Amino acid sequence: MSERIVNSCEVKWLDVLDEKGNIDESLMPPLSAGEIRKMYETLILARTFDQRALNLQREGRLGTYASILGQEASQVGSALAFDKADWIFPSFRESGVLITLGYPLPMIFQYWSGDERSLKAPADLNIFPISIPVGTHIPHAVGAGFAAKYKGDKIAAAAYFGDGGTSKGDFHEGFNIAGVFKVPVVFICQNNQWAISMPREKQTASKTIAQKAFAYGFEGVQVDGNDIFAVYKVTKDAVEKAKQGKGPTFIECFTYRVSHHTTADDATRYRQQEEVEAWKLKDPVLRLKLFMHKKGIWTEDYHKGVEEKAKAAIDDAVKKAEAVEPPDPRDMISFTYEKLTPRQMKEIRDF
Amino acid sequence: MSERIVNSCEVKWLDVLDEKGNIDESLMPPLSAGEIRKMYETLILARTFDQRALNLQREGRLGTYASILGQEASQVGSALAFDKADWIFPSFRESGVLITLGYPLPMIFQYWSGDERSLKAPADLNIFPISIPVGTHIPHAVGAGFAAKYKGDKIAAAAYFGDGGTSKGDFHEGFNIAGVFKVPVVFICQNNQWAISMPREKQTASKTIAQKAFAYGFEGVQVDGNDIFAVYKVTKDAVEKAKQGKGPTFIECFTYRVSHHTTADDATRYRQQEEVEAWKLKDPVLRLKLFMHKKGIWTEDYHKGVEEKAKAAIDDAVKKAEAVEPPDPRDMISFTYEKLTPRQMKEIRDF
Amino acid sequence: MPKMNMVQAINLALREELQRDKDVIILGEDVGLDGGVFRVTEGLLKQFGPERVVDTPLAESGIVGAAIGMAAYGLKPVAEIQFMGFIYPALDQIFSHAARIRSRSRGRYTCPLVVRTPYGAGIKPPELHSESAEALFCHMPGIKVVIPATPYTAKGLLISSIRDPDPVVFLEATRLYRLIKEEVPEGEYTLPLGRARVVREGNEMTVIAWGSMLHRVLQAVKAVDAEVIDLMTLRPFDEETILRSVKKTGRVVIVHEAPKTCGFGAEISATVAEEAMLYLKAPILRVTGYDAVMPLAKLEEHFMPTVERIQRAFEEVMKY
Amino acid sequence: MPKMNMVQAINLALREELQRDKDVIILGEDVGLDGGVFRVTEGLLKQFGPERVVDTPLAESGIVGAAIGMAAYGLKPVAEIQFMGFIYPALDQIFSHAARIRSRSRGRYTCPLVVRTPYGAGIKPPELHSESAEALFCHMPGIKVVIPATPYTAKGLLISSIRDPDPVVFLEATRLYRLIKEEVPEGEYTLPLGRARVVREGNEMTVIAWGSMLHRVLQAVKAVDAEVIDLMTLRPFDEETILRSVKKTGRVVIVHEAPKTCGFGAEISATVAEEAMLYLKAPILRVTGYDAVMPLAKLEEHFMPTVERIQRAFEEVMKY
Ligand SMILES: Cc1ncc(C[n+]2csc(CCOP(=O)(O)OP(=O)(O)O)c2C)c(N)n1
Ligand SMILES: Cc1ncc(C[n+]2csc(CCOP(=O)(O)OP(=O)(O)O)c2C)c(N)n1
Ligand SMILES: [Mg+2]
Ligand SMILES: [Mg+2]
Repeated sequence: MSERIVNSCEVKWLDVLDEKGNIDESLMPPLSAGEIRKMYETLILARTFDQRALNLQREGRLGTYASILGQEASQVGSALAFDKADWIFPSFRESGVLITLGYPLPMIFQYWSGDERSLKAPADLNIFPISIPVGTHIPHAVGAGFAAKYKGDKIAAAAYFGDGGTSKGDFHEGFNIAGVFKVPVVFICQNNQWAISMPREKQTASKTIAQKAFAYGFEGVQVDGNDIFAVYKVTKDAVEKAKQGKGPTFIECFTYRVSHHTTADDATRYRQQEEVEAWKLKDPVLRLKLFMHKKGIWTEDYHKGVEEKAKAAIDDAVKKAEAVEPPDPRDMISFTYEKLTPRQMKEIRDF
Repeated sequence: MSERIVNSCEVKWLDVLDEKGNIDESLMPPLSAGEIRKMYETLILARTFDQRALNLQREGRLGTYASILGQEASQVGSALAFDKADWIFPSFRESGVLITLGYPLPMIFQYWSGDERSLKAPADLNIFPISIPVGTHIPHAVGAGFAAKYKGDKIAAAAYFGDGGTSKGDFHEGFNIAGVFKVPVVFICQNNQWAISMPREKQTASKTIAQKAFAYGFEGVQVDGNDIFAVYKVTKDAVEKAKQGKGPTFIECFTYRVSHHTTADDATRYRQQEEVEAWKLKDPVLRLKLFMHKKGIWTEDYHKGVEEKAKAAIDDAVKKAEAVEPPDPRDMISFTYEKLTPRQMKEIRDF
Repeated sequence: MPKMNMVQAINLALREELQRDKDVIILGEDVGLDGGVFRVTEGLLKQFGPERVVDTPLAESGIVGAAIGMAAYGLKPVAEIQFMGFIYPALDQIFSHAARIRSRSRGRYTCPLVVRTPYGAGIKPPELHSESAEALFCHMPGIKVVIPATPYTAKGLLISSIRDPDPVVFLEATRLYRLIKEEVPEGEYTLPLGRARVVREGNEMTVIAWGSMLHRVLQAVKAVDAEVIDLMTLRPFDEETILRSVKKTGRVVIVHEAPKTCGFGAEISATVAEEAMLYLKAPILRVTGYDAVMPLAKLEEHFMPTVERIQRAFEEVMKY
Repeated sequence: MPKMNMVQAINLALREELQRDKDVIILGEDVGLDGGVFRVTEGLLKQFGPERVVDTPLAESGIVGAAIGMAAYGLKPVAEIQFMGFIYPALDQIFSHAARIRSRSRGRYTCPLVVRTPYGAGIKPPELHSESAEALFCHMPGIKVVIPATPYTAKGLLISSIRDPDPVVFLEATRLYRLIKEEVPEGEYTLPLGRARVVREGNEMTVIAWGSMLHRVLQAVKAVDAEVIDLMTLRPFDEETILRSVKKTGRVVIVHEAPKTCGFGAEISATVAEEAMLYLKAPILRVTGYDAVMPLAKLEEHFMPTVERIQRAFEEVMKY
């Protein structure tokens, strides 16, 4: 007869790089100067993309767009931890992930202009089409990881989703199945503190999001999402762990959605500008820059070069995206099944 | 920059009464001899009901039935903690709960013979019709608790479900909403170690089921489900807490399904008889009997009287259930909406 | 009388019902401070407070499931699902529970719940924001389905839906939200569920539509002597009004945005083929979306029935 | 040739496909050690091991969702949902994803998934164990729907479904599982999806059914000169065979167990009313379940179309 503790759990937080650009050497992942530059350049490319997308949308040259401003380190840092062979299941706010993985830039613009053809990932990338229904792609990543394990492929699957996505039933069912079968999967939550107008504290009463992993018998870790080194480190570890057959990991990137939810949203209706300003000080790009500056691998010239290259790449991508022929209306029918149904054969004659 | 613990959780286990009938006085809830007798009598009634239902099914006088054998203390002990005003959302394996709450015995038999009229709870009981789809009634209890809070009614809502039910998306969505709004609800999981042929360890990789509450920011506690005092105590506390506006509690009753899943199941296909035998030694009724014997409130005569009363009540219930007129076929149509639709008005003329 | 668009009319209906009946509460994603992504619930939080206008976590099954519990307890919840494509996760709650609570409990518990959701194409949004899946709900006994086509009817039908003792799926065409303005009275009026509206009288054919397609039909009929029916309630639907008209005209064209196969047009056609066959002069035609997934922005307009496609059907039935 | 019931025929199909193709795997609740609650997967775990016959947690959306990921990765999962009433929580995965992966990715990813589930009334089980909700799936582009009525066709259709590159919902009438035995060849044979079967030739009316209702129809037609069509695949359905028959007989009766409104009978009727109106001699009649929730055991038999109700429809159409 007793009242006793039968299990306990601790939620770990990791940051490596602070807002002034200082790092904790003992926690720093091994990265060459070249790799660090690559990080910086990808961050700048992602940010340049984002700015351009917002501009194009304003000019009516793009449909609704979901900005990644403020989340670049979470996205780039985590995506850099994957190989080409890994399977990635993104949500809609993952332009930075796609860019890092080498998704053709024009296709990302094409996507936001409402063209399904952009979701046909190039053959050498195992990137699943963006999931619009929040959180529902989590089981897909679990299934793909399961299949990879079954086939003996040494790859990891990954699902990206937001803090809002953690409230969905499919989050739960997918996580639970992943835990039971020790599936090689990495779950990456971009906790950007908001789900449209819903602040993180009202999305769930748990203190951290990372701790939700405890319910499924695997590890959850909270990481400073504006610290690209920390994000890279935990993701890299999780990917290795998956590939070693040690099962899933849940990573909560603690970051912030600096912009509106999408271009169709007006965040001033529901949140205070001070909060946004405070987070701007934690800017992930600035932070890496300060670090590199201290290390002597950041100069104005270097930066200018990076920016110009990014701008040129984006200019080129926009040009290519806008030069794409409009889709054939028959496409909307002809990809429903491998073969047209008799009824569809009649319908398609309308075009 | 740091790697640090930002949150932690401990999962508590409680038992009060051991297999030999000894109690830990310091943990014992305050219960009069009369109350303890009531517990014993209700356990016997529940067990008598269960045996009779199994017999009737074997004789073809009842449809498929889900036995509660072994789970009586979990059910009776928890149900005794509620008032008539509380709202109870049972699953299909809760005959012991229904009996404890005073659901008319003939109606419980009627239910298992396939008659919807039995799900119309008497006006003085706030018992929702049994939910057949596993786990999906959890959000209903949350909504009812929410409504009660909104109306200022000082009641608790409760959902009963099994270990299998914890894998469902609705478990997650319901729990999360309950946590966010601090709904006065008590979640009671009958962890009977099996979901048909699926053992608890394969249902989820979490060490305990109780710990899942941590994901929603409220308390989860694991209790010896074969210990009626412990079950009663934690439920009573949870009900009080709910009524004081302190939000939800999750209770995992650690117990065992001694019988087959239902009368349509053959558990020997998938589990070892030794496991069942080991659990039979933990019998919840025996345990209370030993305790009462030590306290001098159990005698053979007393027991005989209790059994006879139970048998008489069940005999009477069976007689009443079997005397009920068959339902009117029009019933299946006429309760679809408050008023028949024009189409239904035609359809109902078939009878 | 003030002129209002559909957003305003629905907002007014919600406001008036919140005011009239303390048991009415609103819940959903972003319905509070944000006023809903279409601003349909704008200002309600401020007026009625967070106990009655409830921002929920992102969990459609949980939203509808909790609303079912609220309704059983005695409230009249109006749940918003942000777009119809996100009602699919709530189908289990709607089909397995909302639809059945009354019959399961033989009337002891009921489910006076309204699930409001924007449906249909027309605003070039991302995937699953343009679904027109009304037929799914029409197949499920225990559910009512209402689709208004105008601000005036939207208000009257929504008030009736809120007061209805059974669960109603209330579909609002995103395309119509701000498209038309008409006079909408302040203060209470209701339109009965289950009744259609003859919008235009005519003799040579009966054209049946609902929601946003009604307006395409009204454009298309200008040159023909067609009777146009705005169905408004799809379940239970107004067979009487349809059959009366068909018996007069002998020709039927049904127009909907949803894919053809097993769309609600099939039910109307089958009902006519069962009940008024002898009056028919021509095949019953359906002009519908294609049997395909609703495309993204660039192809959106190609999916929906166009005025031309509708007129081709008119020509076709007039050949007989 | 061995005589088999439907359980055995389906088991054999699964066994042969598991043997033939390492990419085929089975998953679901209790499909392993227990062999499924109807024993359809009996013995497969023993023969193929727990990597290929996977007992899952109790999570229908997760099962189908994971199966979609497996299918995209290159496996051919056959997921079992224990009863059709428990497929509702998986509708979101089926509608939002399985149906759309191919079109969403413009063919880069596909979803060669089979979701098997027992459907329909006849075994007096608890609530939601007797659903006949096939029409829901028939409305969703991207999904195929197959319902066998005999052991022989069940095997051939299931093999085709497993090999089909698109997602198939495969419905097995619980009522038929052990009702009929017939000769079922061991070894490979397939029946093409999308083709109906004329089970009985006749001239005065066309009677269309599928699954368990086919057998009621065959009882009911004994005294009439009816052509009976076993539809087998509901989406895409065999319009050609139906229209050919209707053009010959001029009378149509459709029989299904699901509630009438928006059942698949509506689609068949509407198709006939659209394509063969001029051949019709009589109203198109549907004999169906009622517009009501499927009742429990005591009323179960009253819900389904009876032989008498079907025969009444025959008499009715023969009045014309
Ligand atoms: C199932 C579902 N419900 C609702 C929506 C509408 N919606 C789009 S994004 C969003 C909020 C998502 O929040 P979060 O998961 O935190 O991601 P974030 O937008 O912050 O990246 C909502 C409610 C949706 N896309 N899917
Ligand atoms: C949503 C759903 N899926 C499947 C079933 C079929 N089924 C009935 S009981 C059961 C196992 C339930 O296990 P658990 O939740 O542990 O409850 P127990 O039977 O042990 O009391 C299953 C799979 C169901 N009723 N509902
Ligand atoms: Mg977010
Ligand atoms: Mg269990």
